[in-house]
Amino acid sequence: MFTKILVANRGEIALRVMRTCREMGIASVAVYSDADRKALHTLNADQALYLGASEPAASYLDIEKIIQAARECGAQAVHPGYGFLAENAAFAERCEQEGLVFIGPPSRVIQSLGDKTTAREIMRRGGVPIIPGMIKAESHMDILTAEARQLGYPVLIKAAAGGGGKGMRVVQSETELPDACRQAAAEAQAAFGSGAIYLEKYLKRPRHVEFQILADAHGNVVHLMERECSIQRRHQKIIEETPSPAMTTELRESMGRAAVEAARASGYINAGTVEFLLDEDDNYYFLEVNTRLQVEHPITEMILGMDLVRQQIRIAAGEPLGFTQADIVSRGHAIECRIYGEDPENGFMPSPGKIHFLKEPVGPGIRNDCGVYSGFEVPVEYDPILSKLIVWAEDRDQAIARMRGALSQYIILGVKTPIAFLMEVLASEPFQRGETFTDFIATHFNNWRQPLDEAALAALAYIIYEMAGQRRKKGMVSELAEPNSPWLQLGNWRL
Amino acid sequence: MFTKILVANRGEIALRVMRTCREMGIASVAVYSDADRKALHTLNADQALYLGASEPAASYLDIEKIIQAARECGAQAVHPGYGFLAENAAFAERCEQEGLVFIGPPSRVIQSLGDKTTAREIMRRGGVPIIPGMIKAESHMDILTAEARQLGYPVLIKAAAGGGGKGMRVVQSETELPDACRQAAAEAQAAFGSGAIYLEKYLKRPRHVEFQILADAHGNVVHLMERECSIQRRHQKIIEETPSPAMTTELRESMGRAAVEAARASGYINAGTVEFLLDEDDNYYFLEVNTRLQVEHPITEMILGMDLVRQQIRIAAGEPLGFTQADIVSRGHAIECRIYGEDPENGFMPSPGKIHFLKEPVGPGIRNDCGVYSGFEVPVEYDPILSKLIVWAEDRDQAIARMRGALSQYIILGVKTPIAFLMEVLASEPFQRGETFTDFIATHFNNWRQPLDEAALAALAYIIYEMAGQRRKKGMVSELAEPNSPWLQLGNWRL
Amino acid sequence: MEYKLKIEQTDFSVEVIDQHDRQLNLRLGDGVYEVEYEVVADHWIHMAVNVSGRTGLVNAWVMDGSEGKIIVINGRTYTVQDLDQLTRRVPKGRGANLPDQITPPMPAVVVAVPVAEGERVKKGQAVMVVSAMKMETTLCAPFDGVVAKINATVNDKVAPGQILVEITKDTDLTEDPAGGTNS
Amino acid sequence: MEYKLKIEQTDFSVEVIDQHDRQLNLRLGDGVYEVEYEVVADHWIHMAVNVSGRTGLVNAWVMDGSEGKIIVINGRTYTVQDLDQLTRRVPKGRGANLPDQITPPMPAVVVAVPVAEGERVKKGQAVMVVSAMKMETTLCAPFDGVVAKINATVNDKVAPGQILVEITKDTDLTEDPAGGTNS
Repeated sequence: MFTKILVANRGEIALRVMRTCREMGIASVAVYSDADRKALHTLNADQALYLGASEPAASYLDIEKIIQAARECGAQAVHPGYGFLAENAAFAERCEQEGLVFIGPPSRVIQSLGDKTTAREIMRRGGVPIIPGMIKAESHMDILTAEARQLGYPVLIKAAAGGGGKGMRVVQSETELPDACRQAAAEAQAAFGSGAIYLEKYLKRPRHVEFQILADAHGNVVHLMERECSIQRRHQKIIEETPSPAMTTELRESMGRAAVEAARASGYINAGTVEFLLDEDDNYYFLEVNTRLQVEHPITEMILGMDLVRQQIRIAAGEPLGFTQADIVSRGHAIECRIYGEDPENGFMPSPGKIHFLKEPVGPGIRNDCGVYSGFEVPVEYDPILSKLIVWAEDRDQAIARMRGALSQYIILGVKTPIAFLMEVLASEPFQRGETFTDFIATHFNNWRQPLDEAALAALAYIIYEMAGQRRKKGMVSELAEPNSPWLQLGNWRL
Repeated sequence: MFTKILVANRGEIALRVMRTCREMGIASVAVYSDADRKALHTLNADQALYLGASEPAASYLDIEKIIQAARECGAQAVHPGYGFLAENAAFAERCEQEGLVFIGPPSRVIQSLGDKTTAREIMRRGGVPIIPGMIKAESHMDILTAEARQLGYPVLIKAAAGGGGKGMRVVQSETELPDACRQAAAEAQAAFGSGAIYLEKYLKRPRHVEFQILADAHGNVVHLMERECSIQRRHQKIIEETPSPAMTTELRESMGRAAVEAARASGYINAGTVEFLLDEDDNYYFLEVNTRLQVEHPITEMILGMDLVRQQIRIAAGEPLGFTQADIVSRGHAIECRIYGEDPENGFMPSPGKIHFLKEPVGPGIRNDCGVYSGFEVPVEYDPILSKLIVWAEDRDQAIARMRGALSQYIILGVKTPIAFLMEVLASEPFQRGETFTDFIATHFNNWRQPLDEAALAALAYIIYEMAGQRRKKGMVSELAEPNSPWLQLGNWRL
Repeated sequence: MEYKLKIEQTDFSVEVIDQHDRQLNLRLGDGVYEVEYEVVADHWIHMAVNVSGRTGLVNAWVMDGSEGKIIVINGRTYTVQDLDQLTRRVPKGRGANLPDQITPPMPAVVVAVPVAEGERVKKGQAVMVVSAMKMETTLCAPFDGVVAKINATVNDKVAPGQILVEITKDTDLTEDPAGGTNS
Repeated sequence: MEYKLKIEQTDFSVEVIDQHDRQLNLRLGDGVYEVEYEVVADHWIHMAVNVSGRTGLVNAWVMDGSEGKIIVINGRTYTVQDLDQLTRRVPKGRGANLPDQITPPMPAVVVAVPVAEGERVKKGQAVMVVSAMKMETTLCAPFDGVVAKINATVNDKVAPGQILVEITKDTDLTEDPAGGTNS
């Protein structure tokens, strides 16, 4: 087993990987940029190596700097986390050349699956159902226009090198197409270093259902059940859960088999995720394979009681899985809410800044994978994810109740977050009925505004804090007297 | 189902109960004393009722005040937590008289099992093996002396109304007996309002192994596996785990059957715990039944994925269990460390005071049932328990590694805690080998002192904080410069 | 004593009827609020609120922000401003609300400047592209005109209120109240 | 500049060789420590320590206590005192260390006073029983003598350093260095 692993990432996922390393007795090495000098992953590592300036290209996306750092500290393996270089075949290849173990699939697999059009071709040949659309990237506007006409609007623009919704656009009509393509290509260029895009038929009201797979170097492949990730904003997931409310034992078997097929067809090794779109008639279509640890991997860990990072490291070290599909037994229900630094009342616009106060939710079945702390300055250069709030409970209703409680006790002062928004989504009828489709937010929470029915309480708090503040300054904080009356519950306070 | 429950307790257990109430949509009512005006259970309740002065007799032990409070707020049920009135038959009876549902067994069961001598008699008749000793309480010194001689030293003094090690004393020789009896009786009087004591043969090197049981009002009884609680100081548990390192499938079946027998023999209803002593030849002896939720109940919740408080409430509401012994399947390993406000270098002497800074450990599989916060004044009047740190992992070794990591990131400034002590216990060979007997601490950690091999680091920190402090005052906190060298791991730093 | 508070777009005028140690009586709208409070810890206050017979317990977390106090209650975050103090302060980050100024909607980094000084631009034409947390926003010309000055270049960190591009408006055109930014 | 620090019973004399922004060179014993540090947040500092070629990262949590600074590193808590400051301060809670004074070992509540003023007591005889967090501690007479004064009564809150019972020692006896409390 490795004795030292370099974590080529930042934020909550870097910390997540380091935790497992520590529990396995493996030293973990952090890399950091100027903006992350006081980031948690820098402060909590066994060793920390400086990469360079804050912009990703000069630090977390600089392959040679990271290779250099790994050589310098004598790490035997590199964990890429998600985002940044996690799905960069060139990086994986450089690691292979340097004799560093890349904790993920072989570079050739990343290469072939990373190019979404090649991936679609592999799946088509492997007999996995795919969505109608182009099978190669295209940059000429006239060709794209023709393809779009042929598919029929609405069409979906996707980045060939894409992932995480970056470079994605839904286009309703031909007039929007040129602008959308330009923006998508630019976004893809910025995010992945490649502006290649292609078009797909846009399916209405599908669910996003993905299967976690594990494949070792000895030909053993299993799936770890599904995750439903239909609740998205700007094509980015914000709520994920498992099991999927739409899943049946038969469907799970069929999709799980397809996922394992996809893994075998591509010669997959290590942990990966096969994403599908599931329509209302239980037809499913291959979307893409994410050749890395998913942001939402914790909900799978919660229902299976399994540490996926530990499995990744074991597989990368050449160990066999040691269990079969029959050993995979799930328990209860898990939900994840992504806590982004963004403003849900303003198009989920990013909200970087200093976190003046942070109080994390705690309690049985509550897990918060958090990358920030009171006093931390959230950088403008990186992903807006502050933490991932995950709950487990015995069934879906209890999990929803637990998540609502956890969100309501999660205090973040200094940056905007979608906490209030998420609470309302979880409280909504359609969500509770499990009617979670990818158009959920557009349909039910378009232009959401936070209700002001409790705003009067904020006015009271303002005045009290103002007065108490003055009192504190005067050093007159009075000793405690007795309350004169019992206090009754404010559960559903209305003015 | 109930719509409002009064929680007749304080601290972490009151919060624990309120969490489940909230998730079940039940309003929870806190009661509090002067010392607890700013306690978490008071601040987080849906409703809070003032009881009286800080001394327990005037607040949390005042039956009539609590009955009055329950009437006032219109609660249908009362949850007693552990300690205080949890095992007080008179309180349970008053609730019954008032038509309040007492969330626990019927008063007559508490009565008969609460008196340890009666309980021993019930078990003897029920065919459950018991420890040699007196079957009734005694106050005359000469009779006690005679009994002790007959049993042969060492003997164990126990409070008839006892629990939690209060009023317990090991006596090695006749000369110590009178003083020990006086102190034990006084302690018992203070803790339970009854100074009745009796003597038992003191077994050498036993394990403390207890079985959680659930019994509904419809005659269904199951056990929820064992908990090993052998690591004790002053006869109080500080580390508990499940499964027990000493357990075999056969032994579990046999002891589990005995536990269910004990429950049936006493007409038990609701959640309870049957405590046994287990000797090195796998002989087990009935110790006592705790007719309440145990402090260490979370480790059972972790391996079974079950909310015991929810089960208590369901049973109290008359619902049937809805599952059988065959449905009880455990997963992985769980450990609990009790974080007391006490000084492990000084006979675990209590250490009340103000908590100036608190940083709770977080991460996958980590749960901290905490009753304090930064700025809270830990009262001198009550139990020294600050929080219960619980971890779950796939096996015992991983659970130990996870607990050590969690302890090392648990920061409490202001009161003394056994965190460093617990870290060394978990790191010790005997513990890792599972050689956990009730004499563990006396044998391996007698008069423990914290090692000073890293003290130089504290000296450095002192000077830096001093300088930075001055700098801060001068408002000169400098902007960040670049570090000039990679930093290497300090894992096992030695001077 | 009277407070004129603003929460989102709603005004609240609150009159302090009387106050003694840890207790406060206030009139808000047509309701009278009796409040008992504790300052629990930094940023954290606890209130027992009684209004027209209905009462309840409230935990509130508060911090002083640049635009007023940020207050979190029951999972919701409010920015509460004191109108009296507000008028006395030069508003920060207000620029974004003025339609004819080109300023980023959030702290961001400049990723592209598609125009040059002296260049003639049409209304709605992209004049600068900024990025925050990997989300791109295109700032457009609010009206036809000539680029008078460009105050930021690629990789600059920019903040709301900061004017990135100055455009001399064609006098013959009437001002367009809408837009200014789109993403 | 030199610091004389005391941790538990061990003395550490530390010489500050030189310091510049966020860097510090110190001599401690026969080791020279090069330290780079960050003040991360309240109570929290992060150190990169280099001594004789071996280096490492350390997180330390610090608070100013009544008897020096309380410092937590790697799960261990240290009370670090500056001997120079110490001499200048009237020690608090020191009473417990003096064998011939009757004072509680921790903040506690008096639960019993088994003796009366003017009463003659034997060495080791219980003169007061206090309780903290449900643990009883019996304070005993450190020597034979007569109870001169009792300064606390049942239910009083008492703290270390506070003399609860004053006993006039029998002159013919030599002082006993041990004990003072047992539990």
